[in-house]
Amino acid sequence: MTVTIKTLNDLVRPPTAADSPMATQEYFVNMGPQHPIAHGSLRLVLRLDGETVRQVIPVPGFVHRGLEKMAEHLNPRQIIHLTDRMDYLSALMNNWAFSKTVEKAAGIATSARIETIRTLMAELQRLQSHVLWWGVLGMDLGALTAFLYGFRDREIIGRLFEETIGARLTMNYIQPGGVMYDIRADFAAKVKELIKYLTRVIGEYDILLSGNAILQERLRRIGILSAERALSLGCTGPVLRGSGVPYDLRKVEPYGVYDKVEFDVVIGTQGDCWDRYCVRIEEMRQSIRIVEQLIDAVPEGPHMVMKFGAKIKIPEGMHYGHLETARGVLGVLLVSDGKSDAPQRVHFRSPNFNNLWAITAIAPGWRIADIIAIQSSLDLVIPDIDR
Amino acid sequence: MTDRLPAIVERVPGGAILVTSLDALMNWSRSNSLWPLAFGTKCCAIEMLMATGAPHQDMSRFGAEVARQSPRQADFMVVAGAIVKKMAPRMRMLYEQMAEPRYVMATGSCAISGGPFMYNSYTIVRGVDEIVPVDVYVPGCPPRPEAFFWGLLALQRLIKQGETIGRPGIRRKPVLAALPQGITIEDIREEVRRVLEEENVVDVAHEAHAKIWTERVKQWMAKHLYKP
Amino acid sequence: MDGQALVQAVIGLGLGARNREKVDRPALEVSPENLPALAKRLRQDPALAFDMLLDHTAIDWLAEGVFELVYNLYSTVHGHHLMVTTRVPRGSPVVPTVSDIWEIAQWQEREVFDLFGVQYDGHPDLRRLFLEDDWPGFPLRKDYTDEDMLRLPK
Amino acid sequence: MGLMTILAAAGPWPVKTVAARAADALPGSLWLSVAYMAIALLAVAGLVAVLGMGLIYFERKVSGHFQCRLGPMRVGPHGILQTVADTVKLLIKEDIIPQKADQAMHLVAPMFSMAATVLVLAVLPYSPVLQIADVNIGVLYVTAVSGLGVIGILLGGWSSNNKWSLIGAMRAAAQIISYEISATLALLAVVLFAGTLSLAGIVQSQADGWWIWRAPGVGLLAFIIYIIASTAEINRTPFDIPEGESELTAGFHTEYSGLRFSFFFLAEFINMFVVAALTATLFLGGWMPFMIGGLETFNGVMALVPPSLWFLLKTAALVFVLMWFRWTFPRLRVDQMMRLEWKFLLPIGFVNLTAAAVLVLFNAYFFSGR
Repeated sequence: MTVTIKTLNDLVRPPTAADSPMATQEYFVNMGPQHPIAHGSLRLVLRLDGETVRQVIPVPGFVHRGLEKMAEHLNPRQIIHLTDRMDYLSALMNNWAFSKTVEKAAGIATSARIETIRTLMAELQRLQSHVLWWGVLGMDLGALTAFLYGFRDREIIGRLFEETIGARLTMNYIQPGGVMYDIRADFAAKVKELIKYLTRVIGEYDILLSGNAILQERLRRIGILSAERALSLGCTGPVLRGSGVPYDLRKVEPYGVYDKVEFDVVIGTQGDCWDRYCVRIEEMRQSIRIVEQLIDAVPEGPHMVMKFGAKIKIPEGMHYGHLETARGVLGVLLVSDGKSDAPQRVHFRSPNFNNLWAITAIAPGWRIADIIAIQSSLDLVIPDIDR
Repeated sequence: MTDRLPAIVERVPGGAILVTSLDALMNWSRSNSLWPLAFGTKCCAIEMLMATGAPHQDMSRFGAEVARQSPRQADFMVVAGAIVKKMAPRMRMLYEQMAEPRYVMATGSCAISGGPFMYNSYTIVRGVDEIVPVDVYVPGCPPRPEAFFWGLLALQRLIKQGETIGRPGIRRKPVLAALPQGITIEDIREEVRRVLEEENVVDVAHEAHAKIWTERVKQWMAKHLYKP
Repeated sequence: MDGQALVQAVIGLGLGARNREKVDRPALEVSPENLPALAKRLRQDPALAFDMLLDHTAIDWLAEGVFELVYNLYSTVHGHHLMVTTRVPRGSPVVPTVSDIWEIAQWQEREVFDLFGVQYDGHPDLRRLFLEDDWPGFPLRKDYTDEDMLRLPK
Repeated sequence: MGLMTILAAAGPWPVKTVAARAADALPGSLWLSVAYMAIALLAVAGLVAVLGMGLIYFERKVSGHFQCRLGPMRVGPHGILQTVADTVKLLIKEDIIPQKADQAMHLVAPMFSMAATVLVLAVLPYSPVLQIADVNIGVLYVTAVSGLGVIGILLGGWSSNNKWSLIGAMRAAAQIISYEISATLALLAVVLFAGTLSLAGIVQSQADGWWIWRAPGVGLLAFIIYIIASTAEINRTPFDIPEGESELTAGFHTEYSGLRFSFFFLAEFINMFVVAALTATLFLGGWMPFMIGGLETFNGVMALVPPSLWFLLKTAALVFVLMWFRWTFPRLRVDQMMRLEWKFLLPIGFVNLTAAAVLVLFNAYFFSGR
């Protein structure tokens, strides 16, 4: 068996001088790592024929910090803060995914109140993340006003987090055995106010962007990802649902209190950018629905079943847990030898990692400008890819 | 010749006044027109570059909303987020592509020191000051948008007192944003000024060539970039 | 199909699969030689229909001198999970690729190659993923040393 | 009943452009002629500076308020000195010429861009007495000169030796040249109505009613086509494809810094003014006041407002509309933009021109009392 190991340079050869000086040549262009579309730092090497994209070679790793190596030296409580810094736009859900795995492994049972608070917060965060995505999509497609509207509303949701949690972005809130702080007395009233506001502004979003002929022209029938291809590429979240596969862990394997609330799994029909756009817009409405059902139904009880700082003993073996973040399935593989505090191996199956590669399947044949639309519709968070 | 002109003018009777007032105009304009280069790699990019431009914070009040994507047109680089070894030469390249006068603001603990990834991470660069000279540090993980404005105002103050056309290419070194608790920059102003004037003045032109990273970038470019 | 039945069904295929203990979900162990055949079967058998490779990674068992490769499968048709593991010696870690069965494996395998140095036979594009092409060593191995890496003081 | 009647009643106006004065003076005194030209030059230079800074400030404020922000606030009261600071900074910023760039071309490209814009300012009729030169082929001159701007963009993109710049420049060339056809067709409709190519003549032909509504339907359609085509010609959203920040980093001026970048930047904003001013001149009656036939008191009040203020108001309103476009619409894709031009605007433009010719033939305007 011989295995050939390549380098990027093997792929990215400059085109050789053609026989005729007038012949057209394919050429390579680097999109990123410092590029507005990089959303962080992703490098897309584009093989172009004029404006048409022939091939996309994503080169991740510009924020690869080695979280998995770091996690091998930390105890489960300390690893929580690393999960914040993967997909920072769904930090709470990342916390939850890890806590869920640890709880399942160590056999920690939580109370109904804790699960309700977690679900509530996760849905608010999903709203925040989608609102931000909507703004960024607007910016990428040239509608800067959408960007600022999106951030205005993100800020309004963020204030609620700040009041409860004390952090704006990297929350470190959901811990094994509970949540860090209890919700405040006026939380319910504020959330209701927020929901009223958000219902109104999502309508505004439709007026400003969704109903715009130019936006629809930019998204409809662009970047079609078939369901088979999406599954084979391991895409999850709105990307997979946009292709018409109703795979949502909140429904398929309910966690938290998702089995007690009513909501619909939103799916698209064609798998184009417009479907992915609509899925996210509709998911915002579904999140509002979930929050509406839960906000008055938070049971009484403690917000933490474990003593804070108590050691967590993870039994020997492999433990796997996953849940649905705003971008797809975040899986946590936790391997412990049963002796040391620190796990033997922690692996995060990040949704963006798999979603990123969809771009290699979608992009060929479209224009440079469509790459922007496609990448925006995939809603990638680069540090989550790189970890 | 143009470099020496201000020094010559200064010796002419009345020339010093001219140079000083030109200095004032220059520093006023530079400090009030800071266009950021959006160099966000991680979480801080959301807070430092996007949320600061958003309606609730609004960095356009300071005239800093003209975020340029091309380093040629930017005035200061906001390093928002962790820099890893793969990114480091690219970042240095971006810095060298910026036109003088250029400033660097390191925001967030990752950019300042490696922050939460300081230990056991095999790729992190512990502080961007290893790569580029940093003017202002804004601590936090991530810092609040208000902290960004603190940094922006600190940078403005630095520019206002720091530069003179009498010595082009020379500019003062960092003001530290993270002072011990209870001490403001006003308290140690004299001290800072003395230190800055005596020892900590950097020759930008010299520094750009002496920096170890310039060499590294050259090597890196030779290895990774094609010569047509 | 519930977990145990699924495991028994796959073992019954006669591809050298055996139960993998100490995993909190249905899990199998298979030898590297049998991996492609089993993977193909898992993907194509309509009763199994594992159409999604959710996750693929490796675990470095330094004491035993092996890398354990983990394939986490899911079927959207039947809604069941299966974890398939295989062990390769640390000295010459070469396994056949499954990237022709699940497209995403191509990049997941590249990640494992990048961080563990496991080589995939038949992989169309085996390159470093996160690190530069000339990075020395494979950082997620337990015996990886890097003079630039700070150890957390006790 | 129009302004010209009022003007005629008030006696002969000294309608004489600077160029005409210079030409008159030339046989007798060369120096007087040169002095006139110098005055014109200074006036244009001043106009460029004031317009550039004013429009950038206006744009930033408008965009701010569109986006629930405030816009510049800190430099001077309400940030009015913000663009002054920006300008001074750009003037003294390092001017980088990339090593592998085509250096000479890199140097001249922004000047081309700027010059093309500034030249148009010379023929605009700001008021009956304020016009530097009334060229008798004014419309032709404007289309010809503003077409030069694309050379600057093309040169800049080409000489930068940067792929993004080149893509941007190529897009710009395709876009500007395509949309120029539609813009010119829309202008031709007005030329047909007015029967003259001189801009001052076109303004005077609207004394009885502005062309936008005086020619039923045709004027309005020509106006809409011209607004769309000229938005594309000056590379503003939704047609900012050559710059396309999120696609091409900064498009054709990616490699430009300092003063030379500010030339491109300034040219873009002055272009906006030029387009708005031309639209106002051709379709909205230029410096003519707004009057309604029969309402003598109302018309009297309107006539009190100085013509140059009328011109400025109309232009400002159109500039605001252009900004409104920019801060509302997403960006088109390059092929969609070309489709819009060649498949929609151009055929409609041709039909519209034909319709205009028919109208002129049968003299079927509104308010065609004279």
